[in-house]
Amino acid sequence: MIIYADNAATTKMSQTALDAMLPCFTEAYGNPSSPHHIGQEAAKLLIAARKTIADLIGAEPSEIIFTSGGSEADNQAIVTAAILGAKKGKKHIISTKIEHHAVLHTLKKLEKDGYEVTLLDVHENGIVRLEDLDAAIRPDTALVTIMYANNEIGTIQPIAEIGALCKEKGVFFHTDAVQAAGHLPVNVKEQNIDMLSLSAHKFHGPKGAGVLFVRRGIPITAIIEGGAQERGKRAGTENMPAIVGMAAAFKEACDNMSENMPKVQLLRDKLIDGLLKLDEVILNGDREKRLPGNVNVSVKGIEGESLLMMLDMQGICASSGSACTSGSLDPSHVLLAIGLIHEVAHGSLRISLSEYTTEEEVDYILEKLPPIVERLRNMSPVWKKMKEVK
Amino acid sequence: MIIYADNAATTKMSQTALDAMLPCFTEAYGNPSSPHHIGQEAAKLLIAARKTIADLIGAEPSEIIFTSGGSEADNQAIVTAAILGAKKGKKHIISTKIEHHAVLHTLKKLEKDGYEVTLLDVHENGIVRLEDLDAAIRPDTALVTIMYANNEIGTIQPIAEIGALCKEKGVFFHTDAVQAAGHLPVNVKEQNIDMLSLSAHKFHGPKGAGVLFVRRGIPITAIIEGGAQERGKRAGTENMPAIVGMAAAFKEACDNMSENMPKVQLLRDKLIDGLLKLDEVILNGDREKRLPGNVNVSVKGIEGESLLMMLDMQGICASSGSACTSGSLDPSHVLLAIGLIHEVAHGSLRISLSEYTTEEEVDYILEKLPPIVERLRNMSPVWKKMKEVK
Amino acid sequence: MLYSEKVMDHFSNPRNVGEIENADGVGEVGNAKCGDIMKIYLKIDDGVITDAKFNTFGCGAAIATSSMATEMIKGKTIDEALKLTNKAVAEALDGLPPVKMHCSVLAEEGVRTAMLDYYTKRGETMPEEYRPKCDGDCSECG
Amino acid sequence: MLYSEKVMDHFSNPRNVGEIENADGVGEVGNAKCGDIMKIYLKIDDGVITDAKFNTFGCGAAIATSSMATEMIKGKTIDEALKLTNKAVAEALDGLPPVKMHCSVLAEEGVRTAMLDYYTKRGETMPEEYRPKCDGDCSECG
Ligand SMILES: Cc1ncc(COP(=O)(O)O)c(C=O)c1O
Ligand SMILES: Cc1ncc(COP(=O)(O)O)c(C=O)c1O
Repeated sequence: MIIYADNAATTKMSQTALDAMLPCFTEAYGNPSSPHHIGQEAAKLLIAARKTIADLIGAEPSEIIFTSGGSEADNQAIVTAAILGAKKGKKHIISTKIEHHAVLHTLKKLEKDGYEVTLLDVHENGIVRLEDLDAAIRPDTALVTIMYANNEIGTIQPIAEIGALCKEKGVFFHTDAVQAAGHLPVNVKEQNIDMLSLSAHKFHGPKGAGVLFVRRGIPITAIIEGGAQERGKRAGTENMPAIVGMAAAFKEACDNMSENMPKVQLLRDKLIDGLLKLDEVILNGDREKRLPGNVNVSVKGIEGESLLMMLDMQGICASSGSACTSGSLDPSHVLLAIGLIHEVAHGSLRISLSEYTTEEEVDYILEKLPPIVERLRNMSPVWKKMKEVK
Repeated sequence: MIIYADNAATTKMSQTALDAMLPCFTEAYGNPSSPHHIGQEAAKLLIAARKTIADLIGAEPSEIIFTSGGSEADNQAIVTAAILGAKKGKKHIISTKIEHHAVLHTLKKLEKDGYEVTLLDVHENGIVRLEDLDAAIRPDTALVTIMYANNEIGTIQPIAEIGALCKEKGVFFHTDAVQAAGHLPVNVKEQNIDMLSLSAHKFHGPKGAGVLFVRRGIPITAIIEGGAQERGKRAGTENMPAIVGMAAAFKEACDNMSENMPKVQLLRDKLIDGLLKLDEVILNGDREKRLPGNVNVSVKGIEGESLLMMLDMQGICASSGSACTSGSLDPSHVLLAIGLIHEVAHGSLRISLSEYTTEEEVDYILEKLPPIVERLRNMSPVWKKMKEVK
Repeated sequence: MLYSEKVMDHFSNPRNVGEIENADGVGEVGNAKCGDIMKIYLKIDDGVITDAKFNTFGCGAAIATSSMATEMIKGKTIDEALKLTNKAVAEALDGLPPVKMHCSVLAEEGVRTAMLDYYTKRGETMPEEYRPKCDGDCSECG
Repeated sequence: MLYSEKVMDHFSNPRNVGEIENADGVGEVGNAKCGDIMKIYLKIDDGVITDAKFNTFGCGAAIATSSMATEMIKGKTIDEALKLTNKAVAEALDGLPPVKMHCSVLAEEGVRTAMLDYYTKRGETMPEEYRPKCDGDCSECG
């Protein structure tokens, strides 16, 4: 049995999305900038994809910029706000300690350029304190960027409240909705979001396509210069197949959200309940305000990678911390930010489900995991010390 | 009959490339950063694609960075050299007047940041004068960026000579090989190229993937920050299907280059000869040092878009100037740089062939074009004035 | 670009292409630098435009708007024809892409310039408000 | 990551897991902060390592290198065992990914630390060149 339970890292393409993409390779393969009919066929698909996505998040088509993915969208949103802010002498940016590296590293670059960055602490469950945000906003604050839902621990932030606060204070609000889009409702108007990033491959769309929503009237800075694509705000021949596939996948995900997500959540809760029955296993993140598919636990006394490898040998694909940070030696900054000690952070296990996950698969995980944990603990000096102390 | 003759704008996917991509959607859909076997399957494909491409241009796999396309690669190459140069007090960059906007607009941005840019003139055939380049290089020159082959007029630059000169002078040399890759031989060692950009969709690969080659030892600046993908030099989940498709398409193109390109060139020459038989039609670019698939003529007395539209109604998809600049009112900067007056530049027609083009198609174009030209000239006050004057 | 069907129809079968010998009014607008030149010929009898023809060097929209504008003024009185606006031409074509709206301005200006020629030839003065404003620099209406 | 088959074998079927009661030498290296701790137990008779066991908290490479290192020193004389290098362990595993090379260093240091314990228990001094150098800060060998 092969169980793909790493949907926060990336998802399997939906058949609907793939079917939508294929004609872009073989028939409507034109460049949408070309005036002839093969190009214009592509242009029509591009317009339709833009409208589909705009409609699904409560935006206008002209507010949608297609990017190569979530990272690019995050980079561009932050650079846009930073440059706008600087023009008005505002060089302070607020974010949180649990953002994705696409946000954190962009902020670090800006710090080198003389911007000041405040990274808010979060509660133990990973939720930002609104009063902290309120206190942090200054007259020279150019941007608040806070993710909609966290990629590691699944915690969902009070986005509408944050949006309302930012609006009240007259500060731009960007949210990295890469993990939320397609899984949680997004409405940029109701939630007072000025800029938003999403990435297709997190909701069964293709890799290589993302969206940056920017509210009309905010002058956008291009980070890739060249042709006049995307109204001059993002140069490069449009990745038509991926854009069309993204729109199809996003529509499918949003249309079926109210039906699918409660089901995913039930599986998630069954899995969490089962895991918490094990000795010295703790849940990371909030029990309720949590992405429907996210399970993240720390299994004390063992290290995550070895746990993953043993799970993998049983056909279970999961993750320990963010997929993007694997290969690094440091434990996840998110787990440290919610107060875990290094040792416990190293023992984290993220199992991320999707609408493709079955109950049988959850049962299989719950069956295979305990003996693996036992085996690893049996060879762990850390576990032995823990048990001696107790 | 539908004839796609706009291959400089984008190409139809090769079946080989598509076949290589498909498993990335449905089976090896993992994130190559994920340590489990589905992720590692993707990681293996990524390693293989990198090696394939490196081998084909005479580079090392570690010198290859995957980007979202040619524009991003151009931007990153230039920014990298600019930042490196600035560290050594070198803020002068040399390029040409006929570069793609991905280069020109990036240079314009740098000018605003205090860099000095010299844009070399070109001969009437579009070729750079080596002595001009030699004279332009200064002690504070940080970069020479000259395209391998032009996207509009197809002119091929003496890249190896330019590379040798830059090496001798100790200046970094970047070439935008977007139009050349897959059509002309590339060897970064022999041609002394320090940085090179290419884009998959110009050689029957997928849209949304490109390569930036950077010689080992040159510290690269990321323009998209975030995860540790591409050794931290280009963040964002890798666009696996497109990368794998690009490698397959590039291998196919390079492996068959010596067989295909002479055939394409024969068709090109037949088409050029046929077009030049028409009254007041001139060839733009060099007759010999020209991309195998590129035909670019100016049909005096008529305007390009209307010509394109009439051709399109006959099923012939061509272009007038760069696809990227359509929608703008100005005639192509390339045509102006080779000395055309506006009026003649507006009447340019680019017909770009590929290995998929047949002789039958060329014959069809030669049959359909003359009556269209006549019809448009018959309603053109410009043409009438021209004829009166004569 | 995405032209409407009407534009495509007027582009592929342009009405009124040609010249009028001894026309009562001739107007040429635009310039080759910008890629659009329209030359409009009018035949005017008893204050009514009995014929209109054009020659155009330009893009699809330029040809279609020339065709539509000449169609729209044929059979109209001078007063009616003077009131032809670029918007009306664009609307009659079911709209134009934003980057092509200047072509409809060119058509309006072409008609007015031909009218100016008519007034001038007759030694009359054209009503101020309908005089052509285009100075041939198309970047203004782009 | 792409571990070799040898690494996968030693990870999934680690040799010599466990503890040795009244071991002649015990060494613990690494720290939980870095995510790797190895504890090596040695039984030494007449200058020959007759048994070696380990307990490891760590990644796949940490477990595999522990397993391989203990395998490699079993049956060896003290002198031979002291000469075990991290490179030899990594090579015996058909290589390790660059980011995991520090695990092989940990294994080498683990053996040497257990040896140091053996020397110390016997009131002897360990040859200077083989003394463990690891200060537990794994960022050094990362
Ligand atoms: C010479 C040249 N450079 C750069 C580009 C940009 O490539 P892409 O559209 O793939 O970003 C193109 C094509 O549009 C090109 O022809
Ligand atoms: C919260 C979050 N933001 C941004 C990204 C970056 O998206 P992408 O990898 O598509 O660039 C990811 C995923 O890796 C993510 O989970």
